[in-house]
Amino acid sequence: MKLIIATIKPFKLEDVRQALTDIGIKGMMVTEIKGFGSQSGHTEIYRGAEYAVNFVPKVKLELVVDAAMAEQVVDAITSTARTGKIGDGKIFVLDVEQTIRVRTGETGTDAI
Amino acid sequence: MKLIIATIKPFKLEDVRQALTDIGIKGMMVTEIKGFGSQSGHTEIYRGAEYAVNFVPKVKLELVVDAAMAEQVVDAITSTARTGKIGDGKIFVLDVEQTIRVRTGETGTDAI
Amino acid sequence: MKLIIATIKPFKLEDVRQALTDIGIKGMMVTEIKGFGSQSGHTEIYRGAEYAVNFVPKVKLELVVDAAMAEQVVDAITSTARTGKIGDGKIFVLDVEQTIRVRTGETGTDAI
Amino acid sequence: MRVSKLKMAIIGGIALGVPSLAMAQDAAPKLVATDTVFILNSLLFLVGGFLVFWMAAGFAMLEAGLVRSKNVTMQLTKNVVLFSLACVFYYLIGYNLMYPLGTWSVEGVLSGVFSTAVLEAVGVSADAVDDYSYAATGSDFFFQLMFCAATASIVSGTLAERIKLWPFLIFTVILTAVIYPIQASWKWGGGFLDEMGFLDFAGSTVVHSVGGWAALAGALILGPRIGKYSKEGRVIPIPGSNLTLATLGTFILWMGWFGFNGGSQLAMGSIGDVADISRIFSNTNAAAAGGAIATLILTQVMYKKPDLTMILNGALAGLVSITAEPLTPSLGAATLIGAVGGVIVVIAVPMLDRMKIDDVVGAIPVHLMSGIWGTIAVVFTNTDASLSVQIASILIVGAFVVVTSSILWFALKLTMGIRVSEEDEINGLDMAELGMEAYPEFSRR
Amino acid sequence: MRVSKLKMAIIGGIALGVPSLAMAQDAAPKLVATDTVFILNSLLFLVGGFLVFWMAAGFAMLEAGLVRSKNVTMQLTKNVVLFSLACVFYYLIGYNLMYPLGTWSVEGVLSGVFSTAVLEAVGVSADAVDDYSYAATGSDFFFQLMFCAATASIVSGTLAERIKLWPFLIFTVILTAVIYPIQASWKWGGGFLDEMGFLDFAGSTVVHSVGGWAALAGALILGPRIGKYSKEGRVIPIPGSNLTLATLGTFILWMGWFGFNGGSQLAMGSIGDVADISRIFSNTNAAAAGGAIATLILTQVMYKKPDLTMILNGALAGLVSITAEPLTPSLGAATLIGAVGGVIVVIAVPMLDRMKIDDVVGAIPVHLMSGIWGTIAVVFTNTDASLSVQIASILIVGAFVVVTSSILWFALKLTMGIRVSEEDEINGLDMAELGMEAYPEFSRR
Amino acid sequence: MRVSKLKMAIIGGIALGVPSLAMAQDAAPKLVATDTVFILNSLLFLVGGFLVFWMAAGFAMLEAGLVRSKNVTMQLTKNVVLFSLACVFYYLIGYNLMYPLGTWSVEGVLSGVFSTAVLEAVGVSADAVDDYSYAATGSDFFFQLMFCAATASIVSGTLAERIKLWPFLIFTVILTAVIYPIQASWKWGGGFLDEMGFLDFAGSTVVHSVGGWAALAGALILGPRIGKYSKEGRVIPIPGSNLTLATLGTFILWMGWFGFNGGSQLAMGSIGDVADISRIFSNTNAAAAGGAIATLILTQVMYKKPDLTMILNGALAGLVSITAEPLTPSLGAATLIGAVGGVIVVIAVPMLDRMKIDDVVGAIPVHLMSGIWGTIAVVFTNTDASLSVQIASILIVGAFVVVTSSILWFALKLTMGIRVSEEDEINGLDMAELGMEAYPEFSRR
Ligand SMILES: Nc1ncnc2c1ncn2[C@@H]1O[C@H](COP(=O)(O)OP(=O)(O)O)[C@@H](O)[C@H]1O
Ligand SMILES: Nc1ncnc2c1ncn2[C@@H]1O[C@H](COP(=O)(O)OP(=O)(O)O)[C@@H](O)[C@H]1O
Ligand SMILES: Nc1ncnc2c1ncn2[C@@H]1O[C@H](COP(=O)(O)OP(=O)(O)O)[C@@H](O)[C@H]1O
Repeated sequence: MKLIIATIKPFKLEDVRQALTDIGIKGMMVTEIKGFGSQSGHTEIYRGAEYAVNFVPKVKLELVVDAAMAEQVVDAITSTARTGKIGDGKIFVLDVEQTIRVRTGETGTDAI
Repeated sequence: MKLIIATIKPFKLEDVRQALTDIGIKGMMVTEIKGFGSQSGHTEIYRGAEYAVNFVPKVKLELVVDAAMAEQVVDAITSTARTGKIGDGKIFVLDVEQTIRVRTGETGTDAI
Repeated sequence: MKLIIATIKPFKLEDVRQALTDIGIKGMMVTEIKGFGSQSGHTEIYRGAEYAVNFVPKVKLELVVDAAMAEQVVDAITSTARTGKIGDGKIFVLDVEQTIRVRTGETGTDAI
Repeated sequence: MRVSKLKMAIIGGIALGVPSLAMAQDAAPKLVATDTVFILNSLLFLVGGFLVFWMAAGFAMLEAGLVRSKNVTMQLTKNVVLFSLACVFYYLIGYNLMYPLGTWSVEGVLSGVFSTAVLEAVGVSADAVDDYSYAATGSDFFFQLMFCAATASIVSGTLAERIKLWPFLIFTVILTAVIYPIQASWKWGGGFLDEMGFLDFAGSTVVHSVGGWAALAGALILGPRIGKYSKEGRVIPIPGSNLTLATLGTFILWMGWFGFNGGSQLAMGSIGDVADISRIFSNTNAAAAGGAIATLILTQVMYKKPDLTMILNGALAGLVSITAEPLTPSLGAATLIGAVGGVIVVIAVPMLDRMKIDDVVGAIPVHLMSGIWGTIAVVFTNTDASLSVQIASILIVGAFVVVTSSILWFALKLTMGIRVSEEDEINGLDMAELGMEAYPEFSRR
Repeated sequence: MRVSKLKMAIIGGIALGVPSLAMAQDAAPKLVATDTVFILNSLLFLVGGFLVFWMAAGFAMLEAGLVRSKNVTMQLTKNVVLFSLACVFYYLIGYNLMYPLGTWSVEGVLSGVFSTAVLEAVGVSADAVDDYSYAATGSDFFFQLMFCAATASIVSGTLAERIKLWPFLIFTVILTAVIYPIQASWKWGGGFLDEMGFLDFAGSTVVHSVGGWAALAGALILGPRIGKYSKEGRVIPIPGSNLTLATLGTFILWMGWFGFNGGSQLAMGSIGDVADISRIFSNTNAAAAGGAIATLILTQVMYKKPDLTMILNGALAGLVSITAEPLTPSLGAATLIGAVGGVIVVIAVPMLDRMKIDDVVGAIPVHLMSGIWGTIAVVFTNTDASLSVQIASILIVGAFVVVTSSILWFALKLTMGIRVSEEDEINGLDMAELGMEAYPEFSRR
Repeated sequence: MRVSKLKMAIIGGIALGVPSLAMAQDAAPKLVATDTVFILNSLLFLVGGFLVFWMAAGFAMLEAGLVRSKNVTMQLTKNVVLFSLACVFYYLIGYNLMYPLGTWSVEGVLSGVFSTAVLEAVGVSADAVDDYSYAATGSDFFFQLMFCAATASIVSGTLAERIKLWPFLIFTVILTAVIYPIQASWKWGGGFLDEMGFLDFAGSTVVHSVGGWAALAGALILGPRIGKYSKEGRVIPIPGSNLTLATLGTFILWMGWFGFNGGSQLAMGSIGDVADISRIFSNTNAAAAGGAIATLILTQVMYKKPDLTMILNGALAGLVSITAEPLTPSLGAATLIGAVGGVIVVIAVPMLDRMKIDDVVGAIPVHLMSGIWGTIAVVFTNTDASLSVQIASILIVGAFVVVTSSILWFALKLTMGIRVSEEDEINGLDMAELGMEAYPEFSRR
């Protein structure tokens, strides 16, 4: 199984969720984060003092999927989250050793 | 060492923390997240318009433990977080290559 | 590539970000979390009732870097985040299989 | 202490030493001194005025609570600034446009007085006051100004989360300097609507529907917020960020309304006047309660769960409904008139959505539709009112405001543009237009 | 400008032209015209009334701030609706139940007037008013109504976070329509408590303890919130979600209290009355300050750290304590009477917890216990008061309210149930009962 | 209804039955009864007083909104407690220190009356009142007390987020018991500044600059917040946690200011006085609007984006600017005087930062600098004013307050220390000093 971590622009969350549901994804974890990247760094003024806005609001998705689906999930996210503008985000894929469903105790892919 | 990621129902946080402390866990990271899963999808009405509530509040625990303890930790979480009702959550186990304690620079299991 | 997860004291965020930028880090994900560790457990009183404060505000950094840089990143974080006082935080290193930049579809180290 | 008065006076119990009466008894004159009448009338305007001023804070909180947090700073900025602009332009032009005192450039239609407001001299004496039988000019100006500002506040809510700051402010200037005062002069300045016998005690039409019409015109020209209506035309709710603030705003408006309607009695120097003001306070309150309860019940029945945002709208709709005639109805009638306002909200909010008219805070059902209802409802309790005249007046005012504000909105759209870019709207007006978040520390969706 | 008056009047400095005096001198009559007395009395009720109205917003903010965010929408809904229901039912039944004006069905115990409130005619003349020596009926109704609503507001806080919406609303209806008015008639309606010589100026007992008793009965029957007391019986604090709102609510209540106590003088038409109202304003403020400071010091000493939530409760306890007699105490005495209220809070809050009585906002220490203290404290500064009568009255009112509301709570429990399901309580009443979050964008624990 | 009055009175239209006039006509006396004058004057203080009281809530909300959430509970605690302490100590010492009524221990400089405030007896009669030509002592005390408390509120904002609770409270005690009353006696107590002909209608200098000077002294001695200025001396903005609360606070202060300036007319018993109060209300409002608009335009021009926090400061600066003379300016002049206050804010805020004076909420530009400007501006509209006297008075008061409060601050620093530890400051005063978060559920940066 693979853990797919993706940061996207907040307003894309609903579209991405839809796209993932369409390809059969049943669950994920969503976190509000602050992103730092090439999009960062523009300056604003507060009470006359200039400062750099380094962190932009992003949404982080984490979902564990069967290794076989990883590819497809990455594509789904990439295609829906893409605006072509800088700041679209990143996707990371990690290996997962074990998964357990708390309610039933099921493990492995059945637990996803 | 293993990274154990667990999503649980928010009101179970204190019990789970207690259970983990009891088996000797010294630290963890807790994040408020929105969960998407089979529990999701019921509809509500706001100002006369119906909409689906896809995300439910969850709490995510992340803790790194000695490989030998992983099993025990998973059991502790499963048993305390379980309500038997859908939405109880998931546990994921990943492999961790290295751990460092910022304060001392210790590494490996000493740093946990 | 490696995923470096670090929890630090919130007020150190800016310094750490600076230090990482200095060594060429281009991006990261920042999350507000509650930390549980040896720093935890002091008691407070609310309306006459005592309770233990188990969770302290922390900031979690997640950044994916080229394996070759991992060492350097860990050092940069350790040296800037350290106050010597308990609660300075932890750093965890995990292996990352794949990285994709949503905007361009680039993969691997080019996507970092 | 409470009872003693009553008993002594009405069922003649033993007196418990009540100075006021004791003293009042021996040879005190009966009638109110004419100077005192002037003072009491002015006092009514001053107290009524600061209560209506308070409504500006109410609108600000209500709107800040009903927009998403990424647009809160902008909404607050608009509310503070629009009020300030109203103060300046009503002083520069509006006040005399609204009160020609008989000097018309077009009889009964357009004031002939184009000058700034001028108050009485410092320490003015009884024989030097502008109107000895009325009240201090400064108190009247202060009171009337607040009504003008309230009209502008109504507009900002409907157009929230997508309109640019400056075009909105320019619209506010014209609205408060020209549009509002001119139509207000038709009724309250003694113009042709007043001659026709139009009755609008505190402004269901003159104030609320005017704000509502301007907002409607703006909403149509501006279009809905991105993501409010899906391609398939489904309505996608956009929950407000803070219902506590919305509730606070509603309570503030409710409180301010006592000044809004009570002060519109325009006199407190006689027993009849103060008793009337007392009726007005009681009826105004009853109507708000009626509106809230009607909405509570309807949303429970229709949606199985009460909707707080609609209940708040319902209370306000009740207040708007009673504003055209808060004096003549009985407490029961007032409650019912307000309740109908609540019903209007529950029906109109989804209806507007079906028509794809995106009214962020529900100002159109509350101020426009309930304003129309309230103006018509006058005929049920006030025999001086004529249905035809009421309706005619509603239409005349509506036509005037829709036309003038539409022209203005279009002009602004063509010249400087009135809507922020799609990206700015998505990222929120706060960062895009102001570079400042209202809640910088709280994570946002 | 400030000084001139004083100097001229008292140490005879040079006059700096002060119209009022100048004019007042030459042949102005001395006594207040009787019509003016009527107007000023009515004005007192109108101003006092909108200040007490404002307390409804205070309760809403205080409670919204002290509950967890998952229950905020519900708390706001209850506060808006309970006020609205009070308005309607006090009008329908309560007002005349409370003021029989001598017409009793059971002498001194139960009013004989079962009808809705009726106000004076529009533009009523001096000889047609209900009570020429008192004030406009509409102003009295408006003022009294607010007291009835305040009583209901007290209950909602204690029972927060676990009671179902509808049973609570039904209780509110009975409380405001019947329970409150009947017991209030015993004192303020000229009933047997008043005959006995019971003294309760603005309602430490008649209003606050009544709300407190009803809340206590409810809390006992409803039981504590899940997780408030651990199996081992330890008290687990459940911090309020927003102390800024709680503080705002406290300031609002503090402000409203000037109308609550000041208006209860019931007359402003003489020098004696206005001077008394001035004493009342000053004493009311002093008592609140005393309560806050006492709590600050006690929590610092007992817990090493001041507790803001208790300081807020302390200020309110001070206000409740002075409410039974805000007129006769000196400023110093008022401060001390209020301070004792603060002490009561610090002692009673943990005490109730030990008794497993879960009072979410501290309404029982603030309104019930301090209300009792305040009623007793009357004897210290008012020689007309008798300790035995005060205590007897406290017990009589307490017994009546506890019995009637307990019956009502049980009836509701048996019929429709008063408590939400465990799951709903855990997930929060907002989503469960209303399907609407107060802060949808902010992540929650 | 509105028009009828005007028309009838001025262009003689048909009367629509207006009781007040009808009755007033037949043989009603003209002059206000002297008892009525006393009542109206007292009423002005009572209404003005509760409005100024309300400003305490305004300061609390403004400051809570402009500090980081980790320091909000502390800021709220300070605001509630400082107000309470002011109430007690102004009663114990301050009031008589401020109003010696001619009994000086040092002629014109130090009051000779060292005793607590004593109010008139209950139900006092006309011939027993302290000053028949003025108002009830209780109403005067209530009103004056609020000014003293406002002065203390000003200080808390500047020193936020780093000062310890107790030293701050001790400072508040001395400020409200001694420092404020003594210098206030120089002008309003009939002291030497008053004799010199110093004019300060409602306290641009006596209240606002005093709070500002004390805050400035404190800020210099306390030093800036950690992280406010980088080692390289760059200014690092520390955004406030909640701009909605800051805006609410500003609206509350704006509202309270009507009582602050209007009540300072000190008389409402004549046509001249009530007309003056009307001028004051209108001018006060105009100045606030002027300040807000000036700041809006300047921040747009200078920074390309309007800055809401500065606009809020600008409105307040406008209010402070007009406070020294809200009566004599025309509406236009008032607007301009206020606008200059707005300009001061935009210039002074960054200037103070360059000087590394860390003023968290902008109280120094708003209360001190605009207070000085307002005091000087008196000469432009009031011919009785002398520039030299105004400036001299500003300097005398400033010197006195800076010296006394600096000594006090240093004494506190040496004895108990005034600043929290670096760690506590970083973690936030709420957890460190109070162990209580204002928003425990919301995650924090
Ligand atoms: N190396 C990285 N590790 C973790 N997260 C990253 C990394 N680089 C970027 N991100 C995340 O991806 C987001 C978008 O990256 P950014 O560089 O701004 O845009 P783009 O990927 O289009 O160049 C950032 O805000 C950050 O949250
Ligand atoms: N594949 C997944 N990857 C990551 N998180 C998941 C996944 N599936 C479920 N979750 C998390 O677990 C929570 C509970 O899952 P859900 O399906 O609702 O209940 P259950 O596991 O009892 O069927 C979800 O809210 C989500 O946060
Ligand atoms: N085993 C662990 N797994 C995950 N996070 C941990 C673990 N131990 C500690 N942490 C995180 O590191 C933070 C600091 O750890 P703590 O034990 O308090 O200080 P120190 O590392 O200096 O002893 C904790 O608040 C928690 O967020």
